[in-house]
Amino acid sequence: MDILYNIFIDPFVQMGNAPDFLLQVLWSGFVGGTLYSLIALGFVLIFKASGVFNFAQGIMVVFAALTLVGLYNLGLPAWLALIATIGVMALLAIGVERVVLRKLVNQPDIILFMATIGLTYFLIGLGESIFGGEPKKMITEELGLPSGSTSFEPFGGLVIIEHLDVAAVVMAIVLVTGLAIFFNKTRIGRALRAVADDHQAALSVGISLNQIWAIVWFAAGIVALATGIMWGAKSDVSFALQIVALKALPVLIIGGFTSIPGAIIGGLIIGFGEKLFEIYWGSLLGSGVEGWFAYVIALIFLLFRPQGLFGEKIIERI
Amino acid sequence: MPGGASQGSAHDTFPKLLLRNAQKFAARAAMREKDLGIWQSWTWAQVLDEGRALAIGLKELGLKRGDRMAIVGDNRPRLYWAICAAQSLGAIPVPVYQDSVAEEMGYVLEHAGVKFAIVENQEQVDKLLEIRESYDGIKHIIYDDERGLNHYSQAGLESYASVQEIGRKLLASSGDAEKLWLDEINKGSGDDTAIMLYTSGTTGRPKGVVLSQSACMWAAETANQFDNLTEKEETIAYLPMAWVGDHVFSYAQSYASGYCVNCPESPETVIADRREIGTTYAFAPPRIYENLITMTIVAMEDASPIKKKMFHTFMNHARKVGGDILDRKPVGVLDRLKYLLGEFLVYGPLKNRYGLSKVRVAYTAGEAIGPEIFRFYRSLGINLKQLYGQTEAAVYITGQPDGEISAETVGKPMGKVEIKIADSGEVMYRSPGVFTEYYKNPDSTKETKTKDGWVHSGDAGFFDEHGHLKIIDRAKDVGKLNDGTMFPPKYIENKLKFYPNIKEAVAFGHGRDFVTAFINIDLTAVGSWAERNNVVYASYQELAGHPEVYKMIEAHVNEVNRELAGEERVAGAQIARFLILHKELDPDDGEITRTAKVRRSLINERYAVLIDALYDPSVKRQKIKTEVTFEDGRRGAIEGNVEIRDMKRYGAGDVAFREAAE
Amino acid sequence: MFYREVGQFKTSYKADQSIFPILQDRIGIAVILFVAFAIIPAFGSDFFLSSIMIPFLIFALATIGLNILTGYTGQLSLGTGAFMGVGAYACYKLTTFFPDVNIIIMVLLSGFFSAAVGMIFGLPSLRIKGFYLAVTTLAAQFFLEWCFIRISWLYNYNNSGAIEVPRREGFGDIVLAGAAATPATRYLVVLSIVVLMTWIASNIIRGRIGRSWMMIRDMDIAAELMGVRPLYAKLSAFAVSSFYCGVAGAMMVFFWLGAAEVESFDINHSFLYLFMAIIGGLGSLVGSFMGAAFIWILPIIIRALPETFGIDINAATVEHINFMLIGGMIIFFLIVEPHGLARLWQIAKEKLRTWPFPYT
Amino acid sequence: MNMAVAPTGTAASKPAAQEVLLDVKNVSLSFGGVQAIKDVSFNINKGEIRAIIGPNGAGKTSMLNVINGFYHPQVGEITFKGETRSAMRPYVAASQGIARTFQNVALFRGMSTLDNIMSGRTLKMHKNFFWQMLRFGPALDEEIEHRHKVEEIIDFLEIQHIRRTPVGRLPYGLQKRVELARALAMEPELLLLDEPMAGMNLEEKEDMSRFILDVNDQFGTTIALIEHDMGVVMDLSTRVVVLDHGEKIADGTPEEVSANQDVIDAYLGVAH
Repeated sequence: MDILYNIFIDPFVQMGNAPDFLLQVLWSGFVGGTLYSLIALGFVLIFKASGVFNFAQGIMVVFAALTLVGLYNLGLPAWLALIATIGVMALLAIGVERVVLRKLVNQPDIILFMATIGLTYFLIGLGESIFGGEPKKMITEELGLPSGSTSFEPFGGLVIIEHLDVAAVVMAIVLVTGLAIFFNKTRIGRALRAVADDHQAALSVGISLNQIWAIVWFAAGIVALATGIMWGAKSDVSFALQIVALKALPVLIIGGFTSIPGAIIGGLIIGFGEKLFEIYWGSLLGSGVEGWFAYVIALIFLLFRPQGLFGEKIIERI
Repeated sequence: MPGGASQGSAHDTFPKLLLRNAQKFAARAAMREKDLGIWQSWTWAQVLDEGRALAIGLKELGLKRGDRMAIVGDNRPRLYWAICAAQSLGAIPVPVYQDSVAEEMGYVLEHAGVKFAIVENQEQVDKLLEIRESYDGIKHIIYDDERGLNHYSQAGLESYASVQEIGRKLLASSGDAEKLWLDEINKGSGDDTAIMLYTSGTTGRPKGVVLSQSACMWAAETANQFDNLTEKEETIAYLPMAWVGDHVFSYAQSYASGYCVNCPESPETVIADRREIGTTYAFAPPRIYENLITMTIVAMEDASPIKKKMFHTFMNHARKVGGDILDRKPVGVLDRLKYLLGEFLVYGPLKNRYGLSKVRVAYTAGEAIGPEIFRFYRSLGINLKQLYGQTEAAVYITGQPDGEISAETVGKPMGKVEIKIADSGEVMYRSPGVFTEYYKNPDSTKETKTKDGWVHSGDAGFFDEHGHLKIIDRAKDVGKLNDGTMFPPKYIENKLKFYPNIKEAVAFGHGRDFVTAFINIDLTAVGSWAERNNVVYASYQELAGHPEVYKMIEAHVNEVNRELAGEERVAGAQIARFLILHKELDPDDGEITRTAKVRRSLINERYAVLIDALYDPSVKRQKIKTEVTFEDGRRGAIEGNVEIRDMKRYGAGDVAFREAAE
Repeated sequence: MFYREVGQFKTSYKADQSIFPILQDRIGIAVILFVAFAIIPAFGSDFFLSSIMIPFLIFALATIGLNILTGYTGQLSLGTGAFMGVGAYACYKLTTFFPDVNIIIMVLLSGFFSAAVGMIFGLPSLRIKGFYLAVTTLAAQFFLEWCFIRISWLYNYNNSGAIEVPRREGFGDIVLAGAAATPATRYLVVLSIVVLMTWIASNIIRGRIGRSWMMIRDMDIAAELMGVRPLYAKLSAFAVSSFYCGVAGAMMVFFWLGAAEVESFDINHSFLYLFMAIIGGLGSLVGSFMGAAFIWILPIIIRALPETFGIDINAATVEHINFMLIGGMIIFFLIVEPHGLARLWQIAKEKLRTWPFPYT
Repeated sequence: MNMAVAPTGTAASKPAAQEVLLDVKNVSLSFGGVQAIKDVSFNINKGEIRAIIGPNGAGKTSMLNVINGFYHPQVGEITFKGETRSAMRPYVAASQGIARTFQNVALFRGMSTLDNIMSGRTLKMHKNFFWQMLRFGPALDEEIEHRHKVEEIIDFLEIQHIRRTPVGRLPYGLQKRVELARALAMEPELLLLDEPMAGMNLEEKEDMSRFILDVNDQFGTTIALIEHDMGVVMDLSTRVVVLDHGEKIADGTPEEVSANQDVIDAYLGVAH
């Protein structure tokens, strides 16, 4: 009976007893979810346009952040380092398109997927060779990101909101809005959507598939940079981030692989869910459940709704 | 009486040999067949069991001594057993070419008076049923492969298995079925007819060559002794069963020595099947050896440069010393080492691909083989030999003993064969293997076989200084020059055609003072030569008339003349003048047949201008206009101005000098 | 060049379907086995045995396990490391409970535990495929990693959080596991198990079950219409695959590392096995060995090369270069030869068989 | 050759009283609002060759998919060998004796011809995992026994020369033949052929027609085929059912059907 109590009753009692703490937990879940959403967004961009499931999105986040810090440490001013990093991400996108994607066109999805795992390893090796393996500090102040915090005292308790977190959320909103405009209002954006729908059709309206791939990888690179900055600001910039970034996979399973709103909502679900679960249920299992919570949720989704919340049902034909 | 060889022997017929083998080699494989993906095998004991069941079944169906039984199909073990089953009852098997059309086959079956037919499959059954509409002598048609035949309800149609079933039931039920069968076998003797083989003569209807048990037995024993063949040999049966060679190689010799005969899965898979089996005793007409070489050359063209270089280096080395090594002649140590390396890198793998790695003796016969081709195989270490044979002789007339190999001759008389050359130049032979008669054709028999047993071979030939027979032409084609010198056109033409650059040649000389020739270049060979040597040409005609080409062909003709000079009987038939035709002899124009045989009369008429020019020593060039049919059927004319070359003729001394110099 | 196939004919389906139908291959495999069982243990240095051969063999077995699932059944798995961990921890617990039972038996038994875990995580494969499935295996990876850390019962409440291999004897008093076991002994044990299990794998693959896996891989709809029950085929693949991984994991700890914590089974290792399978060749047992050798021995060579030329490069740099090389090789192989080294070997063999011709 | 594969004895003698092997009753099928099949009923007699024809999009392939359990109709029922069902898994259909080939060859591309055909024997093989693992004793005997059957089919369809070739390397016509071989290896009672001659040249079509007739004749296999080539349909089939826009518009002998005005209209594209 104790177990049932601990699982079904006690956590909610705790929430009720300390609503301020619950709010704090929810906020941190929200911020975490935002970051998951951002990484997932990078995946979705590439998946939508090229059908490639880009396993390397995580390492791109790390790589972008490291490049930024590395360039700054070389003596470049922060703004110049930022622009240069964007340039590096563009080069990376072009490189990937030339060296990998173009050669693997028409291969089964799973082959492309494995190629991105290879790319991940390559970028890890490259990144470590250039920047070294040790964690680095993100140049938060130099980029003009806010620091400090604001406290509230609801329900007679204390909730602290870091300004940086607020900035992260704002940046995420800006990025998503920007991308939405890009996809819906610009010529290239519409072309990208055409590609996602039908490669042949896209070719027939005169869009080069190669260009489009380079562009989406570049866009994903920028999203990666943004994510890297925010995440790097919250913790250090290290290769461990790459593993955390894999959580975008369950996010996508929940949200659907082709849906931008799905990526955002999926990210938030995971963000909220894993924080709440860690805080209120984790102790039952010995804590550290954050590591797998997202995946198990995804597993459950896969069993009951494989297409995700927003994905389309696939009808198999023979 | 022919067949004294095995008289008095307990094993004077093949069914008796089967009984012997079933004891002596009981557990040894007698036959294999690639079927359903693997080599299904039968030991001699099993062959006896199968053959006995079939024979007793056939007997029950009414097959009697002296009856003729047709055998129609690809090389299949069951069809070979049928031969023995028929022989065991004293009936006469008549194998028929399986690809002949119903009408041709009908003639043979009716002529032979066939009562039973054992056939391979539905295709042959259909043919036999069609034949039966006009010839109702066929009482029973027995088929091996039952596929597609379950709805056939015609009278006398039985499956092979069901006939065997009848036999097996009798064997099981009545105690004396087997004894009765053995009695039948014992009644047989060497004088019995073993088989009737229909030869497709060049003219007229096929003739049925009757061979006795003793003739076949003699042939089998002679050949087995000649090459020391034992029960350990493996051969592959892929040539038509109606051909005397297959009957002797795949049946008679196998029964006599106990060796294993393997049937390929299908005609298309012979090479692969031969490779799997690893035949030790092989036979093939020259065409097959030629095809293997062509395949090799074509394949090596696509090889990497290093491999190509390696291949050519070692092939050149093999040409130099390979033949000598095979003939156990002295060869330097370094050359031997290089040959060993070549064996590992090239010769061994090549033989492996050909499926000839294990061959002890391989034969070619039937037609002249190009000396280059012949030497190619010998230089690889394959003991390829030539023999000369005929259906009327139960194959063997002459063969090359080990160590006495030559590309030009067909060897020495085998065993008890006697040979004499008639005044006309025709080869005549006498042996225990000669045929009894042409079935129901006493006139032809009398024409071919003299009272004292000599057989007219129909081939012209002579013995060289080593006592080896050399066949030069069909006797009736051999002509005479005005001075009485023998003129064998085909012999000369073949010598020319062995050069890859020469596609076709026509020699003239009968009733003339000297020999002349038309030559057709081979566009593929000469074309690629031209490409390599930067010779530019716009048309066949231009290439044919090119001075460089003339020079090259002249060298070939010169070489042929030298060879001819070395051969006493034909030395006078050297080519005095030749020309290269401005157009290809073309079946569309009727100049050659579809099977590439020259139509002499038509050529004599069409190219009379050129022939006259050849025999007018003052003419060095001659204009000619010929009608041609283009590929699309339109007709037109080609004009040419053809150059005529005079050739040097050699005396016997020149040749001796040359040989000494080499 | 070496192949002389003349005279090698089959008179039965049994001979036709044997593992090595060609005589020269049988000779080749006999030579390899002789070298592996006699020459290497007799002449190999301790370093060579412990640091090259033993891990190579264990990785090869793990790769075979992954290949059964990914190469033969077409179900991508990113959780190989974790399934190996299950085997390792299971073996540790088993030998703790039954210290007197021969450790080799325990190693093999531990495979059943990983097989059971594998089947549970394989259940979603009935509804999903491709990288969707990859995500569920990732779930297994992270969940199991967490278990290895949090469930201290698994490592006997050791303070270090690691398992340490106790001394185990067998076959009389030969020390098989623990610090006192000689490299040669451990090598021979590993080799025997790997050879046996490779043989079994080849048997399964060539039989009905292996075919049903490949049917699912090549065209699952057609497979089902031919009477293959996807449930059985996929779950059996997960079970067998995980069994192999489990045994490999147990061997890794007991015959190679001597002690292990969760890092030995983390996701990076899972990737490594996937790379071995890809570079070696998906759907090939020979390839599993080639891939394992390639990925394991390449870094050793990279480390050794600068030394032999007297260049001083620090270990970290070597590690980074190694990462780049492996990543690059993966992409290279996927582009140039998606069937990996095994296909290259197959092509070479075909060339040797048709030698001197460039083709048949 | 003894064809031991024949599942139903002497099929050749056509039974006097027609025995219905498969009965399709009032079947309707739709996908998300799109009606693929509308209230179609027809039957297939034992031992006959039944053609299903119709213009593109008429629902022919969907019909086959319903018969072998890949699609589950919303309405209607199917009786096979006297057993009625409306929904079942495809492997159950396979185990009841329904085999099929596909419009776009669905071979197992990673396997050789031999293995592809062996895969058709899956349902007939029962030796357990333990024996499979050792490939020894019973498992080996079983494997060899089935290899023998498969070889007979290889022989029957004359594909000996491609036995060891990976199917991916085969030309299209041969792939179709291997697919037929694979279906035959199941020793089906009902064989569904989805456009067996699509994309073939004349000679290949003739070969395939001969094989289909031989299969029907030799093994007594009941065959339902979809085919566009009307000449082939007329030559091969006993009865023809015509579908158009998911509805049955005619059913009868080839002669009856080809004289039917609705059929002519459907093929000429007259709007109804």
